[in-house]
Amino acid sequence: MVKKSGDGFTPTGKVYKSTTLPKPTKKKHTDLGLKDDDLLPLFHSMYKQRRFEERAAQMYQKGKFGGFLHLYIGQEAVSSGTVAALNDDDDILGAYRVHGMALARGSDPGRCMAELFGKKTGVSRGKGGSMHFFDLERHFWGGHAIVGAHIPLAAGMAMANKYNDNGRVVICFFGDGAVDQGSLNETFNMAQLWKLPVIFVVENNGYSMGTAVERHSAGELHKRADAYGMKNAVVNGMDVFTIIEKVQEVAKDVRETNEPWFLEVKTYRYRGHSMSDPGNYRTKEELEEFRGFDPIERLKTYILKNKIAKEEDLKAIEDEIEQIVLDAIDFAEESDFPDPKELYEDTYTQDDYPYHV
Amino acid sequence: MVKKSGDGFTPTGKVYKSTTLPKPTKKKHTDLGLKDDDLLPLFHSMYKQRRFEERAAQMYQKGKFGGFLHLYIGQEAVSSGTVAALNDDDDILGAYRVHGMALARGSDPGRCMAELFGKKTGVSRGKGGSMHFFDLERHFWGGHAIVGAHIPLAAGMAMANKYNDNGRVVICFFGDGAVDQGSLNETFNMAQLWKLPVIFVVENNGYSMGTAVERHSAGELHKRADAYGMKNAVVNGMDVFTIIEKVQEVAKDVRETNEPWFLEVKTYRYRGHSMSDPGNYRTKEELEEFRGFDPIERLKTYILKNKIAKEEDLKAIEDEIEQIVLDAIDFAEESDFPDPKELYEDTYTQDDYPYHV
Amino acid sequence: MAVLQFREAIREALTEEMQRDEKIILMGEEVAEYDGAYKVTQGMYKEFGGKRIIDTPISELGFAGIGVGAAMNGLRPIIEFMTFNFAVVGIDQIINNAAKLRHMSGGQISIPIVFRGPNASGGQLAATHSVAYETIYAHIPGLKVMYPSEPGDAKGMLKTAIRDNDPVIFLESEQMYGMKGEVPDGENLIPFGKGKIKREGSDVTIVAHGKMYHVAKQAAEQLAKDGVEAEIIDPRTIKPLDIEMIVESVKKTNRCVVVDETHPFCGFSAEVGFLIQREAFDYLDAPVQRVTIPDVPAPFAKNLLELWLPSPKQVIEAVKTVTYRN
Amino acid sequence: MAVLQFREAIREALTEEMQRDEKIILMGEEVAEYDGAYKVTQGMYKEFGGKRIIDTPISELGFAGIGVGAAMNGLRPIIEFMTFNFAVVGIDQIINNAAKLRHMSGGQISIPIVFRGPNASGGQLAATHSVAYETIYAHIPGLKVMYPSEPGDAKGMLKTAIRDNDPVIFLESEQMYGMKGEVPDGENLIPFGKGKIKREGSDVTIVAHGKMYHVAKQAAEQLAKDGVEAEIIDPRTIKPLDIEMIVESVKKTNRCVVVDETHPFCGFSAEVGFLIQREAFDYLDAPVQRVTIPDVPAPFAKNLLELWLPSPKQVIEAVKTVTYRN
Ligand SMILES: Cc1ncc(C[n+]2csc(CCOP(=O)(O)OP(=O)(O)O)c2C)c(N)n1
Ligand SMILES: Cc1ncc(C[n+]2csc(CCOP(=O)(O)OP(=O)(O)O)c2C)c(N)n1
Ligand SMILES: [Mg+2]
Ligand SMILES: [Mg+2]
Repeated sequence: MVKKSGDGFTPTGKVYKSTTLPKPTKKKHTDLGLKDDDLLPLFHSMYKQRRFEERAAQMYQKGKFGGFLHLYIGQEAVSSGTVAALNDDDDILGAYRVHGMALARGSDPGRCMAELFGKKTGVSRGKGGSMHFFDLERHFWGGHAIVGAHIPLAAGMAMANKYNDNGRVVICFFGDGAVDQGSLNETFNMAQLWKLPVIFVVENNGYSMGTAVERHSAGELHKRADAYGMKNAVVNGMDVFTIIEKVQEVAKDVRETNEPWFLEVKTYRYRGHSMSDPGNYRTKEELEEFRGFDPIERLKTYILKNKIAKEEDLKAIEDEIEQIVLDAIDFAEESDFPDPKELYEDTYTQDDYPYHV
Repeated sequence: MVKKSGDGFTPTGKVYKSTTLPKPTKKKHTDLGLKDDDLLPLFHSMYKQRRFEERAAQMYQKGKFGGFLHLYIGQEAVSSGTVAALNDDDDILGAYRVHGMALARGSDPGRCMAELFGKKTGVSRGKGGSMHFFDLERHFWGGHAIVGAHIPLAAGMAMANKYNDNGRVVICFFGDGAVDQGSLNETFNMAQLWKLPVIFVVENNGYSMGTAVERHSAGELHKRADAYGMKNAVVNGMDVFTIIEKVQEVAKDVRETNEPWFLEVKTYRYRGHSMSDPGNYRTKEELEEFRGFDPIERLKTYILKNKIAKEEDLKAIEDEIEQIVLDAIDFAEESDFPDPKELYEDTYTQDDYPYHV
Repeated sequence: MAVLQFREAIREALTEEMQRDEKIILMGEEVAEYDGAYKVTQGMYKEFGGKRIIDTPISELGFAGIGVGAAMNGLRPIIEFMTFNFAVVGIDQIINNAAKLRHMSGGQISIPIVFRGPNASGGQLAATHSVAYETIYAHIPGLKVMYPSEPGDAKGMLKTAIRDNDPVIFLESEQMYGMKGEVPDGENLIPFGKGKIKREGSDVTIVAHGKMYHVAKQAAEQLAKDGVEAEIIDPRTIKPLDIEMIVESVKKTNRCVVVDETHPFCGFSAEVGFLIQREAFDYLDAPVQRVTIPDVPAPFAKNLLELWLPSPKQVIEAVKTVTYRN
Repeated sequence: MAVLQFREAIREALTEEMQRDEKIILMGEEVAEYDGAYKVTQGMYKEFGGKRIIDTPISELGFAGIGVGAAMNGLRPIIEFMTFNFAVVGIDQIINNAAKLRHMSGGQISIPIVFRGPNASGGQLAATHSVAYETIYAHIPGLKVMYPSEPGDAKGMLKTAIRDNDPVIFLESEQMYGMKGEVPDGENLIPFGKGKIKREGSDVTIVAHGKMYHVAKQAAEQLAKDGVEAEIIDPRTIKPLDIEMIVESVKKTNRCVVVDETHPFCGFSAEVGFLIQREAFDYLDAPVQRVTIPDVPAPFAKNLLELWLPSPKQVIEAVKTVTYRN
């Protein structure tokens, strides 16, 4: 727990167990409207994210691409559960740790890997890189790396959905670090006042870079919504069923009432903040404890225990994914870099914009 | 009350009684540690603000000076009560409706009027005008006209006070409109996390320019502090004893614990937002109702009822103030405009800064 | 040709465009029920209702970003800043989101949004309320920047801005809102990047936009009495800039003065001067001179503010310098 | 003379100044317990403790403003932005408060604060994370802006910045942090507004600061092989700018190229070019040319980013242009 220092300002001291998990749902998959056949795709979705990122990390270490690389490993229940719970045309926005979310939404692994490599076949044509995946066809709206700056965008998108009365819901993910940006509060106020159909989700993984959540945010995160009378809840983010249950419930309410929600999802990232982070701010024990809650292992166990599939079925999926990821790497490797002239594309919609020199 | 419109975004409809006053304190002045002799100075302080501004408005209408002029009339209990409750070296910051606060803190009326006139004898040497009174000798730190932008400054000043362990408390005033700026939330979080000795006060006068508080802020304003676990309260701002009681109590707590507070003071401005505002967004009835709670009249009645002074004593003060204000106008009129060379003063501390052309 | 106030011309552009395209919404502080802090949007709430004319809280970062999000998702928002001085708290949404999202998404996103409102000094409002921001916005790729000087231009330029699919910064002037001018009847779209020669002359080129055009005009009238004929170019669009028109003129006059209400250092005046020396070096008979506000914040005091603002007198001095009449 | 990494030189300046004056505090994201995102502040939390080295939440507007408030009230804060790209959300506190409060209070307030951190491109980080902000800060009166190119300068300049009683923007480069250079022993305060001739030459003047100095240097070495001797001036302080030194050099070389990592339009390069044409018109044998990043946001792709960044090749081209060797 956090020690408060007498003479310093920020609370200090090593933090053990930065985040405590609320209880997962007790419901069975069938209680959530999921059929047996839905579970292997869920496993597929989560495992794909995991292997994609493990391989991406290898490629990064091999020097295949540069920039930052923020891995989502450990948090896959959130992305897969969300996608399972929402309609395909609901709009998703994320921060800069979004490979998992894009893959869960169905973005092509090859195009995702190509984006990491900065190739023209990438999901953002090589203009965005790891932090800026966009796949508008799949209603995946990025990939935002100024912490907190996409929160108003989400509300604006919801405004347009409400204006057009198209029944789409916007869901916006950000980290616990983003909760301290004023953009969140300004947006919460307007979303509540204007009744915007948007779900804000903080993926509280216990740390903002090296700073434990108790060291950067006063009070419990979900309470930031109380100030505006906004509905909110705290959810276990290591269990995919819990995410599905809650997002289904919340999305239904949002669609019916046009009123926003704030969810605090407690989760954990196994890797460092980025590739250069040794993670000295947390204990090995904490990391081990959370690895014990691994969402993929958890679903695997559930599937086997409930005899929905056999070991070898899961193994077959793992092998399939292994190949998908290897193919993705090949695709990325073999793709071309953007043409030099593309430097001057994609800034304005106007084709003949007269750039200055 | 506010009607919510079905298809629009911002709640709409004429607002009646934008703000409801909490009950004033039942305490007598002696219960607050005030002696009989303290009451006439309190009356003096409030009445001085009132007459100063009434005359300033006349001068403005006569074209004696330009810029904006935001009158504080109706809110004088807040300034006078605050100053009475605090130590002289506690630090006060306000927004752009601060003539009253400066006068209550003891700034010279002549120098205040001269500032309005843009004269070199003004409290800010004619550089700031109505919105930017500064009087550091009296620990009055402005005068800030970017809405919400002085809230972090207050926390920073409190940080310095805590660092130097000098026992000074910072108090920071802003309007209900400022509560929607993210600067407030970022600051609240750090003030609470870092335990900064600062009192934040929203003078909720029911309107941000022409927008009723229910139309611009979701939820009750004081609850914005709850999100951070920050102590807070709602207070009647039309009764000077109530302000004194609460600010005394809060300042004591802040000094003892180094923990911040958020006070929501419900008050009312009789005049338009600025001189050009006809005030069509509120009803005559509402304005009349609040005039019925006039803080100056209220204190007057108390003084007379409790036989602390006689009508003619109060009249004498009024006459004295009338003269003070007329002298202030003369002083302002007779003062010189700044020398042309002063344009290049006061930007840098460095005397020989080589300005560019 | 109707004669309209500046604010009326802007209102006509807004209204006609909103009538034409129902994806257009307008948001800002006091734009709806209050009818606009400076009455630009007067009557529009009544005409279009609360779904399209939207009062916002004082949350510039929030509502600028909400506007960008709405634009990404199919609406065409017009964001009114009560003044551009207040946009500074929301500038991240303009600089990092509006200007860059299309690029970062590899062209998937388009952001048809107009940020508009009064810019620069509005009289004695002191340092934080008097800054001309065109220099800063024009520096950032991904934005287009316009600043009309007359009602007729204002209407035609604003319509172009609203119809454009890229983010546009549209600057107005509180002090010009009451100014009257002829506004062509019917549709008159003024394209981006097209300046206008507002006065012909052969002795010197004066480049001046927005409020400064009127300062230049006064100076030119005075100069004419002394036999100096100034050509005044109002670039109208700050970015992309009609440098061709300016260079063309300088090739004729061989001299140039830039009048600009932004600060000098790295200001718009510097860019114009730089480009001229680069593009018309051999034609210049004198260095390009500039008249700008000085390198200090705006003072409140009336006399200091007058000193601070560019004046026709300073323009005349600068013209004398470039024509070697000093 | 010790040979230090850039980050070590900065750390020495910070540490020595904090030892000297206990009113100095240092705040920012990850500066304390994490030892700095880029390890600039490594070990300082251990030495100075949590009262002076303070981890902040990701609230740039808030902590920039808290810094200004602390500076108003007697402390001397150093605010580290993880990078200056993130300062944009807090820029109102710099532009409207730090830069203007002294002025608006008629000189009553002083604000001894340093805002520092990495500026400009840090590699493949895409559009929002790659902007060089010196142009924007230098445009705003009330600030001083420094951007060292070598460890020795960095230490001496930062010490000056910290001791100054005005707000200073002190720009560093993530990509230079590991670069080594000689750092004079003992106290070596480098004053504001004093550039340095880092290479003497008589054929052309190259003005280049920060990371661009190294680009210019490479170009100059290459040019020397072709018999062109470039004089490189590193202004070090962006504002106030040592324009005298530049003009002096141009009067000798009669030609100038400005290399600048900010965008061209209204960029620092424009200001330098404008000033030279104004102050050394009769000495110029060719128009001033500039080499800058282009007028588009930073792309992620490696090959595009390389195109985007100014290169020695471009500098050589520009020199050829001004020396009419094309
Ligand atoms: C405005 C801004 N400030 C700082 C940063 C640098 N930064 C990038 S990620 C990060 C930590 C964010 O942590 P959190 O929001 O908890 O997300 P997580 O990394 O845990 O997914 C920081 C400080 C930034 N990108 N933007
Ligand atoms: C950031 C910013 N946005 C907008 C404005 C314009 N403005 C000045 S005062 C004001 C209303 C503020 O109302 P409130 O905070 O309730 O204070 P009151 O006028 O009631 O004292 C507005 C919108 C501003 N000065 N700063
Ligand atoms: Mg986190
Ligand atoms: Mg109010």
